Amino acid sequence: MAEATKRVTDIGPPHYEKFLPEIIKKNYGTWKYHEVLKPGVMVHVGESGDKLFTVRAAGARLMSIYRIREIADLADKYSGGHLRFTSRHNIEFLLTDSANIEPLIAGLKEIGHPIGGIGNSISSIVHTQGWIHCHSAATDASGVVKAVMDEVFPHFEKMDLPGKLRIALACCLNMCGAVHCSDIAILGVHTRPPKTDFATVNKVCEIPNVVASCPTAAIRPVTADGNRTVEVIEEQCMFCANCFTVCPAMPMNDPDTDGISIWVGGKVSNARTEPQFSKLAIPFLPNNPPRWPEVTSAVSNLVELWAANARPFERMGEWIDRITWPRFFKMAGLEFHPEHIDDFKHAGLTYKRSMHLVR
Amino acid sequence: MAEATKRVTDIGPPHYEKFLPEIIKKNYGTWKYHEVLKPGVMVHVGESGDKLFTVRAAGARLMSIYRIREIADLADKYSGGHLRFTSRHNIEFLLTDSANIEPLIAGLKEIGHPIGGIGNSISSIVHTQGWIHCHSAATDASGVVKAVMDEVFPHFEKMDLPGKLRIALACCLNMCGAVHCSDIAILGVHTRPPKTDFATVNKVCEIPNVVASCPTAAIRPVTADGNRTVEVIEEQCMFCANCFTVCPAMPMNDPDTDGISIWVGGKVSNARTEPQFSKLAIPFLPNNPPRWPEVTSAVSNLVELWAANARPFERMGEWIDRITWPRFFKMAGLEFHPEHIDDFKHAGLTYKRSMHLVR
Amino acid sequence: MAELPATPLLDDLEKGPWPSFVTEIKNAALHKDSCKDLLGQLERSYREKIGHWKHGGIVGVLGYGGGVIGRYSDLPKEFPGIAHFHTLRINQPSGWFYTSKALRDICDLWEEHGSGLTNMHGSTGDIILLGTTTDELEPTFKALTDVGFDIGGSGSDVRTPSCCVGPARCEWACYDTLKVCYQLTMDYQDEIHRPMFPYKFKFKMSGCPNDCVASIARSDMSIIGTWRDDIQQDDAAVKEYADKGLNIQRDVVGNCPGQCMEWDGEKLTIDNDLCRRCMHCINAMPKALAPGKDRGATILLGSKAPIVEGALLSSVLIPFLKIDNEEDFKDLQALVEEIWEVWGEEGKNRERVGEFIQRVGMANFLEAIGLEPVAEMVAHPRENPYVFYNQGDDEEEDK
Amino acid sequence: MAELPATPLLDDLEKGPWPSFVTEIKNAALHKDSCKDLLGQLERSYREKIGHWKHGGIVGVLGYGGGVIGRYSDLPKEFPGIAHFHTLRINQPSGWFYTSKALRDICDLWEEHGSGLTNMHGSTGDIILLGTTTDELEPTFKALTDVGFDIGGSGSDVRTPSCCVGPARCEWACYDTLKVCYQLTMDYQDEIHRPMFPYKFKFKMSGCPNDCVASIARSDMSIIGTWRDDIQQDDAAVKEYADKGLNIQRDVVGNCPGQCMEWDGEKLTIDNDLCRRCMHCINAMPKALAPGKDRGATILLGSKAPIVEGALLSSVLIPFLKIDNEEDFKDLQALVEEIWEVWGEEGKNRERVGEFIQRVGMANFLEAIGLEPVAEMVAHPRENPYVFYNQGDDEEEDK
Ligand code: SRM
Ligand code: SRM
Ligand code: SRM
Ligand code: SRM
Ligand code: SF4
Ligand code: SF4
Ligand code: SF4
Ligand code: SF4
Ligand code: SF4
Ligand code: SF4
Ligand code: SF4
Ligand code: SF4
Repeated sequence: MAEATKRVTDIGPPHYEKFLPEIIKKNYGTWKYHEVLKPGVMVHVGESGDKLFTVRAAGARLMSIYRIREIADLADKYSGGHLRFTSRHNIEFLLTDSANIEPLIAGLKEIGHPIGGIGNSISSIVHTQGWIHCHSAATDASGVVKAVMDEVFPHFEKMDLPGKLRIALACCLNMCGAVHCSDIAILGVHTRPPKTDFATVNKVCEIPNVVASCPTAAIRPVTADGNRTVEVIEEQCMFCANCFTVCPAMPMNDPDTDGISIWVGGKVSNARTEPQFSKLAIPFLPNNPPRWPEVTSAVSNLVELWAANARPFERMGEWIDRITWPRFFKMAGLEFHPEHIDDFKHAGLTYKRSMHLVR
Repeated sequence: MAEATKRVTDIGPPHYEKFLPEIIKKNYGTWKYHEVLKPGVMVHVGESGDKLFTVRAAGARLMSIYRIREIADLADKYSGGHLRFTSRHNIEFLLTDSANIEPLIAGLKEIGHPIGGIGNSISSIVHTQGWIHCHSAATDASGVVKAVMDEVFPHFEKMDLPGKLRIALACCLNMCGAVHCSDIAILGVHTRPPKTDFATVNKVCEIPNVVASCPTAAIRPVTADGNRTVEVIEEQCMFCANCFTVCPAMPMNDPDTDGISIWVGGKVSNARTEPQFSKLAIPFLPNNPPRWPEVTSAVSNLVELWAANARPFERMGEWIDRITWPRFFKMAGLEFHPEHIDDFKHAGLTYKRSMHLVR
Repeated sequence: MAELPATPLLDDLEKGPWPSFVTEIKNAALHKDSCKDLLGQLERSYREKIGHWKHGGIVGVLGYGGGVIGRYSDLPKEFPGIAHFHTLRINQPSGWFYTSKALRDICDLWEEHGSGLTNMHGSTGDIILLGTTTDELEPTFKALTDVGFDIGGSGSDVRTPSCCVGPARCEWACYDTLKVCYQLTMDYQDEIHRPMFPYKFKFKMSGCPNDCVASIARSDMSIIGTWRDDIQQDDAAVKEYADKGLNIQRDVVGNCPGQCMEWDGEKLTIDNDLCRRCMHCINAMPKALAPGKDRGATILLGSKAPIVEGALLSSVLIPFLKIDNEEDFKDLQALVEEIWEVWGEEGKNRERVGEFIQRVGMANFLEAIGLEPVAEMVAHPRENPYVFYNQGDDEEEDK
Repeated sequence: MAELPATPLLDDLEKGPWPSFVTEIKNAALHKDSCKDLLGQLERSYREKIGHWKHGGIVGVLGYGGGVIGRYSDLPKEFPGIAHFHTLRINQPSGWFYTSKALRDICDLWEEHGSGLTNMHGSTGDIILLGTTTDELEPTFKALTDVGFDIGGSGSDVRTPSCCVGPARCEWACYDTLKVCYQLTMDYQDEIHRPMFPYKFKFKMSGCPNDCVASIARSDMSIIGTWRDDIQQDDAAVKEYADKGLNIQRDVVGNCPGQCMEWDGEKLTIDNDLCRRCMHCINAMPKALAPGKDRGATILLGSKAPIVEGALLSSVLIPFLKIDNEEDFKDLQALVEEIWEVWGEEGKNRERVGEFIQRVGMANFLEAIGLEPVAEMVAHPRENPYVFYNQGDDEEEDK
């Protein structure tokens, strides 16, 4: 008994093999090809001839244990208890018996989890904590995601797009959703400098760290009322909130001037073109909970514009690169502002250094 | 008479119209198309139906007035005295009578000026002063150019290349030949820090200017033997000679360690692809006058490799971009050195940020 | 248990086809006071358009330096249930494979010790147990290890590695992503649990250049599968795709970045010497084409989000590495540890390894870790002539 | 006149098919002592692998601040003929057009006043009169103006503008390069002759995007012709090219950066909305295709060689400008002068306008010169989220 209470540490995660269904163990590394059978359903065929059916359901990501148990029930019923989650937080049931596909889909529907996201569709939005859990958030995460997914939902359920479309959201410039390489990125932004609590800085933060945290050297140490504190040169601040990350006395959040920027044309895969960062499309849209109508309509317009104009396989950024950015701005009805022109380190390389212009 | 000696200034160059042949005045701005008739000869046809024949002869660039007079004689004889020079320093005779073409060519041959350089060929090498006239030169200009052109000469006379090939030479990093966007660039380089004349710096130069001139902040003001002078932090010096440009007391020239680097893949035109900078192929080749055999053979190898492998219209850089740089290094038998990896301001953007690798 | 707070704004988000996180919180709120307060505070955030969390504090479990994110409401009086509302990051299994049993184990312990809310998963890949009090951290940890799970990374440590489904279900996996992910995770337990680096260090493994875990954008070390022999090609199957209407010329050949394919209407010819292994043609015709048989991985280094010095993508460090056996794996680890040593010693506080390389320069970094430069490491050689010629190397250069 | 010095190394460069500069110097040396000494010093440079010129001094003609490059041998005792050996830069006529008479005028005066050596031309475009003494500068200048020529730029002034052959002989010229070159040269005589800027400022004019004077790489202001209506197309002539063996699909359509062409074996279709005006298809089929009729120029700014802050290419400032009449020309000049004012005031010593823009940022520069930003100015919008939101502009941004 005494032994049993010994503190166990550093055991790491369970070995994945424990969770693999038999068919995967058998065909591990020897899958031959796959086919998408219909939206949300695909089959992988092994060299052995074995067939593994995958049904992909929308993940809510933020899920209660009660929901997870319902999902576990469905897995027990239709996939021998075997399931996995995807890198975009969807749920995949791993079936060996194709007869179980339709009943599983019905079961999922019942608990409110539509299937889709496979092939040329919109998958779940990779996102972050927002007002649910993070002190840094310039906008909510889950709420914006829910609103946008409701809006573009037909493209999750159907495979009616030229290629894959990946949306991601981060609620501040820390970019926990790593939105920087997404077809469409939704990014929470502050647009005002920190409201420094001059009296506290010295008490709760290391002043040299605070000064060093600023990418544009906008923070300088000063002495005010005999206190060592810091001052922000406001013209030099671009609202990244990195000072706030290292020092609570530099809060950034503001109900009126926080909002959302929209970025487009990034990608991660190496298919056809190299991975790319997303680029600024819309510098600022206001926070309008609960449905962020400006954001949902902006995203939806971008999706439809791309869907209507891109060639097969062409991701958002590939399409824009072909038609050129000025034309994209025109077609999307977006205005070009000084904010669109880069002014960070490598800005000079983004100036148009050729005559390749469309009319 | 008194009037006549009044000093005339700011008259600018003569008006170009004075020098245009009648056929050009008549067809000015209304040329319809052109055709290359054979190497070094082309015809421009006006909407009027008029035909203007151009014979392009190799320019020596460095020419004596005695040579220029011979050329003027040929122009008088065959082109009504009308000729021009090109942006790459070749000589173009402007003929209206096609019967004069062959006699002109014969006359040019007689005085040692071959014709060519039109179409898919190698044209003259844009270059600079070298040891003929400049204090800065890390190599000669005219001599290297002569040696290289003798070597690649068949490609000047024939049009047997996939596309145009532009070679340029600059004898130091000031790059007066603006070699930075050439298919093949030959660049004189110093590879050792300035040999500061500590005692003189203060007398012949403004120390703050000298310190400011260094792109890598390798120069700092010091006091030695009571003199204000400067010191070079040698590990920080990349031998650009900008300090020497502003201060004669910082000489760079060195017979043993000066030499030549070879750069490839730049272009200026917007045809197909955007203008591009040339990239480092060979960091260092020695100065071996009078024929610079290492340089001529390096250039010639690069030309032949490209000629044998590029597709029609493909410039050197376009070809390399297609086959990728690692493969180019392999095919050209070039070694990859740390020097090839950029380490200036935007170096990070040159790292390979994708999986697009050939084997 | 009292009734749920009025949440008119949030209620709107229960409508629509997409699964609703509000419904989830409400479900949990039926059992948990903390979730009721979370609902209340969130509704207030929606009304006021501002978050209500304080800057995180340092909390954790005994002996670990990471894996728990401390979080406190800035309205503790109003919402006492979330006065403390810390998150635990639980190391997921490789490839996010579970059994219903494993999920239930986690649900059960979280029902007992926390809010009952989770993220499946966090964007680094962990199971996120969302919200508990400081007191419950140790008991949660105990319950976790009892069912065979452990805490993941946070802070300046190795973050929980993650990998694509790989050979478990994908025909294109060029190495065993699940195994490499598991092995690194197990071998670096100490580095995961006890922050000792200048900043965080993330690993992500993708089985092929499609990069389904976005490793090239989101991990300090990206391990991405590739091959070096010829693409496996089944001509009959190619023809079948054509017959079924795939426009091979325009949509496959025309999109090939190597410009190395030819299609004459009958036969597809690939110049494999110029193939860039981009995956496009294979993606387009999975039954007809497949990666070659001589498979391995490319190791890339340095990606990250923008803070502080700007976002980076990983760049090539080792163009091709076999990771088939123990020995290969040791090579990989030796490399990793060499990198950690150099970065650990010379990296500045809060400087990711990618930023470190940007600062010191790739050539210097390579020298420090003892790796020879190869042309594959750069998109193109330098354009500027500011070359630091090595003054000792004359003879070599002159050759 | 004594015999020529022994030049065994240089003699080798009289062999071979390419015109020999050594022969040229020798020819001149038959008449000019300075050239004999030049030969001698150059042979010595070839032997010693080092130049023998001293750092330039400031010499010039009365009232001008530029146009003469002072040069002194570092072996004046040995080579007294080139103890002084200054260069004059003579402003060439637009498009480098001459008559034999004009060339002879220059030859004659240079025979009288200088070494008899020239560069036809210097790489900025001037006629280079290579080598004379300080005493001869004024007389040379007098003789020059007598035959209608003038000195060009050097130092921190407007450098001698140059232009492609343009409408004089090229069917693709989209504006009158010779005229614009001439007019700017004449209007800015003061700026050419009297350095008053932070550093040099170069103009180059090309009639179309082929950019035959390399203006995008070599001039602070690059004026490059283009058009905005449809490419002029003669279908019969296209067919002829195809019949004669041009592979239109692979070599024309396949190389179109706009991917906006289609060729069905009979008819070429161009989607002119997506045409990037790169010139390739026109270059490939000059009899069949031509730039449209609504022609003008793009104004680009900032190119230069690497010293000091790294080489730059010019970037787009005005996507499309008509330069047909006096009024258009005044617009262009107003722009130029606005730029000079801002750069002149805020540019640092030895900072080219391109470097200045790199330093202050394009958006700030545009604001300073009073130009609205347009999407054509960038290759792509920013990637990094470090946006200096304009704090006064909320309403506008919210729209
Ligand atoms: C399940 C999952 C891996 C995992 O371990 O979880 C996965 C699985 C597959 N991916 Fe993926 N990808 C998964 C995330 C990704 C990501 C990462 C991301 O989205 O953050 C990418 C990079 C996206 C990007 O470039 O921004 C990704 C880029 C691809 C591509 C390249 C698409 C392209 O044209 O750029 C393919 C090939 C294709 O679809 O033809 C692909 C193909 C596939 C295949 C067909 C591979 C196979 O043979 O099994 C799998 C099903 C395809 C499908 O969903 O249409 N997978 N795939 C991920 C599912 C996420 C989801 O729920 O939607
Ligand atoms: C005479 C000259 C202009 C002048 O005012 O002096 C000129 C004249 C013509 N150029 Fe050029 N180009 C001239 C320098 C250039 C330069 C500048 C340079 O080399 O420094 C370039 C940019 C080179 C680069 O990109 O690095 C240039 C890029 C072109 C191109 C684009 C080639 C390409 O594929 O990239 C064309 C189109 C073509 O050749 O098909 C072109 C086409 C032409 C045409 C056909 C235009 C015409 O219709 O008359 C002329 C004769 C072509 C020929 O030489 O094959 N011209 N041309 C210059 C001759 C230089 C010489 O002696 O060789
Ligand atoms: C929970 C999670 C978001 C989510 O909802 O999924 C998250 C949440 C936080 N991240 Fe993150 N990051 C999360 C994945 C990421 C990712 C994505 C990834 O790993 O693929 C990134 C971008 C990739 C990268 O690493 O660059 C990311 C880049 C950051 C940064 C940016 C600085 C950096 O360069 O590392 C910060 C700021 C910092 O470290 O000071 C940050 C900081 C934070 C903190 C700890 C806030 C802070 O400043 O202290 C957030 C705690 C929120 C909370 O209260 O729970 N988080 N963070 C993700 C971790 C879950 C998990 O373990 O699975
Ligand atoms: C004569 C000429 C080279 C030639 O043989 O053709 C030349 C010769 C010199 N250049 Fe140049 N440059 C010449 C065209 C160029 C060009 C090409 C161009 O204009 O298209 C460039 C690159 C483009 C550019 O402007 O960036 C060029 C970039 C430089 C630089 C680089 C610094 C800069 O960014 O401007 C310097 C150094 C300096 O200015 O301090 C320089 C300095 C010099 C000096 C004055 C040397 C010095 O440091 O004082 C050279 C005098 C040599 C001599 O003794 O005669 N020269 N110089 C060219 C002028 C002839 C003419 O007027 O036609
Ligand atoms: S993106 Fe910012 S606000 Fe959102 S979870 Fe990450 S650190 Fe918090
Ligand atoms: S928000 Fe960013 S830019 Fe502004 S002061 Fe803080 S660290 Fe500096
Ligand atoms: S490139 Fe250098 S050495 Fe050559 S002429 Fe120009 S300044 Fe002189
Ligand atoms: S040569 Fe260049 S890098 Fe070296 S000290 Fe002089 S200015 Fe600085
Ligand atoms: S990264 Fe490649 S191997 Fe892994 S799941 Fe995606 S397609 Fe399959
Ligand atoms: S993998 Fe990519 S580069 Fe290779 S042949 Fe296929 S499409 Fe071309
Ligand atoms: S730049 Fe254009 S217009 Fe000028 S000569 Fe060249 S091809 Fe003709
Ligand atoms: S000019 Fe260039 S972009 Fe336009 S159609 Fe022709 S090839 Fe295409």
